[in-house]
Amino acid sequence: MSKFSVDKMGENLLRKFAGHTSRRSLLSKLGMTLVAAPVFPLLPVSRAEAAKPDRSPEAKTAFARNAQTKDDTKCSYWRYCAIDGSLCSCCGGAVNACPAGSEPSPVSWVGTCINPDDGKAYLIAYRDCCGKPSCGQCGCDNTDRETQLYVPMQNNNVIWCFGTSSMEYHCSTAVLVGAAE
Amino acid sequence: MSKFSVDKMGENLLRKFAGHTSRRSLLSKLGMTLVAAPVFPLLPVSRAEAAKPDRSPEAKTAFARNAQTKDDTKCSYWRYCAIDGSLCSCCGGAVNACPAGSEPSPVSWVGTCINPDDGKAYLIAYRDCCGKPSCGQCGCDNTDRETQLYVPMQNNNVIWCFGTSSMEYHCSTAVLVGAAE
Amino acid sequence: MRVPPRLFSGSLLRMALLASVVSMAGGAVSAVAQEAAKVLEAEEATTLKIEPPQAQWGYIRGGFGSGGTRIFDGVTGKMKGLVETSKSSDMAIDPAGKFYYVSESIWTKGDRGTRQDMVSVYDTTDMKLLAEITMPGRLIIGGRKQNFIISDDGKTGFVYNFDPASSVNVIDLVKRKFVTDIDLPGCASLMPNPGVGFSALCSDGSIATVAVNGSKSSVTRSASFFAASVDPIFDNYTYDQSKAEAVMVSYTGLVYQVKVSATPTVSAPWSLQVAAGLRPGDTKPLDVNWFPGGTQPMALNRKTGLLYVLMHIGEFWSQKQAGTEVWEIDVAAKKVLGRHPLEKPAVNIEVTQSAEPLLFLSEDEGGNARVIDAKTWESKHEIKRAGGGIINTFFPR
Amino acid sequence: MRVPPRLFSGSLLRMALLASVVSMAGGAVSAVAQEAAKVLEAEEATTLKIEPPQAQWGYIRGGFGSGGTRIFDGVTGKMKGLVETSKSSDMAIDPAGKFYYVSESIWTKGDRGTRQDMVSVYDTTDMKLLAEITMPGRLIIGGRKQNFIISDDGKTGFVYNFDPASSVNVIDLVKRKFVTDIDLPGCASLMPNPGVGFSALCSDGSIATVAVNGSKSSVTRSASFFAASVDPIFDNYTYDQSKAEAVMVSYTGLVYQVKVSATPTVSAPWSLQVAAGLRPGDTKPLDVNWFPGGTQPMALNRKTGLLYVLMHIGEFWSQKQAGTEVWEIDVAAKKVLGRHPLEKPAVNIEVTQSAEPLLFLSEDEGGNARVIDAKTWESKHEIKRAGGGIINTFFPR
Repeated sequence: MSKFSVDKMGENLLRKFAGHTSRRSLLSKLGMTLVAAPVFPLLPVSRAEAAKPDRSPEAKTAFARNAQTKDDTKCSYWRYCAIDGSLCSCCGGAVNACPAGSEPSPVSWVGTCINPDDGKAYLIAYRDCCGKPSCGQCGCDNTDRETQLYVPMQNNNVIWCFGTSSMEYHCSTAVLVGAAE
Repeated sequence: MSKFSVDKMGENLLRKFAGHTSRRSLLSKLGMTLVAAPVFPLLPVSRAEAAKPDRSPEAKTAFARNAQTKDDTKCSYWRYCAIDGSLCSCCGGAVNACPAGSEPSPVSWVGTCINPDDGKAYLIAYRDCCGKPSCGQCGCDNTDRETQLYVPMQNNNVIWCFGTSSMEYHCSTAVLVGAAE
Repeated sequence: MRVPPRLFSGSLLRMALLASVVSMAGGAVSAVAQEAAKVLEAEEATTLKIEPPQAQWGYIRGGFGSGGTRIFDGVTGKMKGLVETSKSSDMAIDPAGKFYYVSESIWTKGDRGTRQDMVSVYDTTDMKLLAEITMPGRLIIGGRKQNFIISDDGKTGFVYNFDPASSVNVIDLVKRKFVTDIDLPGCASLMPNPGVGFSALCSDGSIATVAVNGSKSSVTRSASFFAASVDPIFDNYTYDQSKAEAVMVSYTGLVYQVKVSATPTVSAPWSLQVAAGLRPGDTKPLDVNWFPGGTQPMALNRKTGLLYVLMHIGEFWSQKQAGTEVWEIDVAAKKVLGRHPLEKPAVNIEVTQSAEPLLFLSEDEGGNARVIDAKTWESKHEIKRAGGGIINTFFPR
Repeated sequence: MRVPPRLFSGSLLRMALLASVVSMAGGAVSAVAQEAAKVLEAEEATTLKIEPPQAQWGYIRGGFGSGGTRIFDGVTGKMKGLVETSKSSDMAIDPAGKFYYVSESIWTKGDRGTRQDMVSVYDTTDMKLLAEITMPGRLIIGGRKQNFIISDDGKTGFVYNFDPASSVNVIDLVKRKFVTDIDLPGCASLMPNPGVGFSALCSDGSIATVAVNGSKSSVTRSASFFAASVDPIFDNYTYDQSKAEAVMVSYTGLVYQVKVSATPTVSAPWSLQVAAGLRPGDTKPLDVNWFPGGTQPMALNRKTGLLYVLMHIGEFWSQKQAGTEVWEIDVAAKKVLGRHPLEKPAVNIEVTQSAEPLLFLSEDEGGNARVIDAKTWESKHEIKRAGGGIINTFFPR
């Protein structure tokens, strides 16, 4: 069974970029892909052997123990386990849609969040909506498995507005990508 | 005896500008003067017959009754009777000096404030210091004899950064010009 | 999904998730996506559209030095979107509801570089930038409603400039180009003047009327009717497009009604305080009374003819003080119908022109907004961090 | 006058008041000025200078989205000036104290137009812009200390870029020009490496060391010594120029000391909590302990070797939570000397390198700062609206 492993994504990204890949050739590749495929996080994904993670309440973070699936305008909504910023669902957008006039970044940081309804873990892509002044509503800063800049795709402070017409931050969505290990 | 009359200044300004004066020729004149004489508010001043104003406490505004002459980092300092903004004296500047790196506007709005030590009224030029992000310290908004845009030199909301390299507002000084009627 | 699907854009972003996965990802993702489909459906990221301006919406500016005008639906209290108003810009809404116009000044390097003055044009449904109309300059102040006005037919914009001599830029909004600038010495605070051009308040207490004919113009002046430095009229007054009439309030609380035409006429002023059974406001020091105050101290409902004014107890020269009550005034009857205490003091007030009028208020602290039902006076919403600045509503015709 | 006259600039603004009055004013003004001289002296408006960087100063950034770095004197609590740091820029101080460097990204039309990346150079005494060094790009994030670093000799700047591939811009600060960009896949959080170039933390838990020689460079990597996604090291760590050593803290509270050289060495990590007589921090869910947290959770006094860490009670993955205590740690002895409760929780901490060390803290709410005497632990100043962002101090050598 193939599922997303965020750590493996990071490692693969690193390996791909390291040494033998010229940054410029990669960038031009990325640049082309940005135009052609603006929907998915531009990060390589690997198969990974599925372990059997423990999803019992005793294995959950404080966020996961209190997460809910009903109201996506609250910081406690399950997908927001690693979000930082204004919730687009409070800004005239939706949990997976940018407000009118803003532009979703083709790349994003990611989180692995547990859905309390089924106890399963899902990979969430936090796509920033860009090109407008900060929405300022419903500011959240959740930090489950959130790391530092040397693991950028798991850092929630970066302005993820690459490939958009401007890098001004407006709000953040939480797009469901798929099941995680 | 000749003293400043803010109302007369406004009227004269109006008359000078009205009808027979071309705005462009005036502007080019102003432009030259801005370079040559950046120290004084660029507004015509008239002689005015001195009335005998009543300076007794019973004739004073709430600001004037509580004004003090000791601490120019407080909103109650007597010169600040019509200031709006950050006090430059709290920003690394002084009551009459801009903080390093900011630029005093050659023109300003004005106020007529009573010095509680001698009971006399003085004309104060509120010179904005420009070209840096807002200082943000010691915000004051005093409104004695503060008017609206059609009397611009007595309005304290205008960003008075004309003739400076940028119009970003940093802080406001309160420069003593002279005795008022 | 909480937003109607019809609002989703039909852009390139609709591309299917699977097709768009980068080639580097190899074969893993299809399998994953199929797997994911069994549990929760994988999603794409899209951009929504928004309805054109609605009567029940309030447009709330950020405070001094901040950008962005947030749109809130007064009925639900929810944010609908944001108009990209840069710092100290002025926004105006196309009377036909098709465009948001932003009169703004931007330097090429933030607070340095080259100054660029323009009217930026945004589509009201996809909120995209359509055009930038360059112009010579404008007054940088923020918090004023009458510095950028649009003619009632929506064809012409007038932008107040002060540098530091007064003038007005005439903008052709149909051709999207700057037409001319008109000297306007000693005057400001513009109002449309249908079929003529525009009018303005002047420091000698008169109204200037500028007849605009293409790039030609001529200025006439009314007699002086108010004392501009003694008892100023708040320049955030209200212009009623349905009657071509401006309603204005002075610092002491005098109400002026200006019938706009080639030769505007001003009715005899009357006192808000007298209309409430109190003695009139006075400019004398020490005298304590109720006074109007704030940045945007008044709002007018065009249909009901009801005026709403933020009032506070104080002395004269307290014109920026936040209101602790809203006075509800029948303009035709010159009578205060009600005095409504506020939970928190407010500096700006506006009223929707919708069937069930709602009051929007910017509270004095925290940048919060409040929505009040103008019939029941019930507080409907308190909106945190709404912006704190001045408020616009849309008047559909 | 409260500011020493010697600080007044000798610019054109020194022109006498009377001579500068515009000609339109006619003869009235001389008379007035003579009159005024009898009562209070008429003044001119000037611009002050400021001292070069001082050891007792704290440089406090505005919060997210806001510009400006305010300089406060920790002894007096007074604001000294402001470095013009645009939104999400990074500031570094010339080790010789002559320049402030700002690494920034500005669009020509605010949030649209053409992107411009540059290192802007300011004189530290008149605060004037001296140069803009253009460069290819940089990461836009804000709140990070190690994204723009300067070599110990002050000659070279290194700017971290991520677009979204990692690289580093090398800037010649003497010639004021961009030299080259170096690929740095999977690494970030830069530290100077004297005589070599720079080093960085990597996602595989290693340190990358980049030897820079003009436009040429080579990268080597240490063995992996930390688990980058399991127990990350805060990238706002401290680099001690006096010892060419970096002191780092991880989410669980492990302290790493990195001796910087062509082949950096890392000492065995030790636990802050153990150093305080508690059990070590753990990554396990549910486990409650004291943890380090905030944006800038640690500060190091170079002379005393004392480390100050913001600590809070919580579970793991609470790494951004504000600290309620400052732990004072003797790094050499691996011992917590004191635990000092804060009046208000703080997210950023820095210490001055002055003879009498002072702690600067950015409190969690209101953008306020606090200054605490690091010897007596007395609160010296609470500074309102100081900015709320990260803090720099100057290390005179």
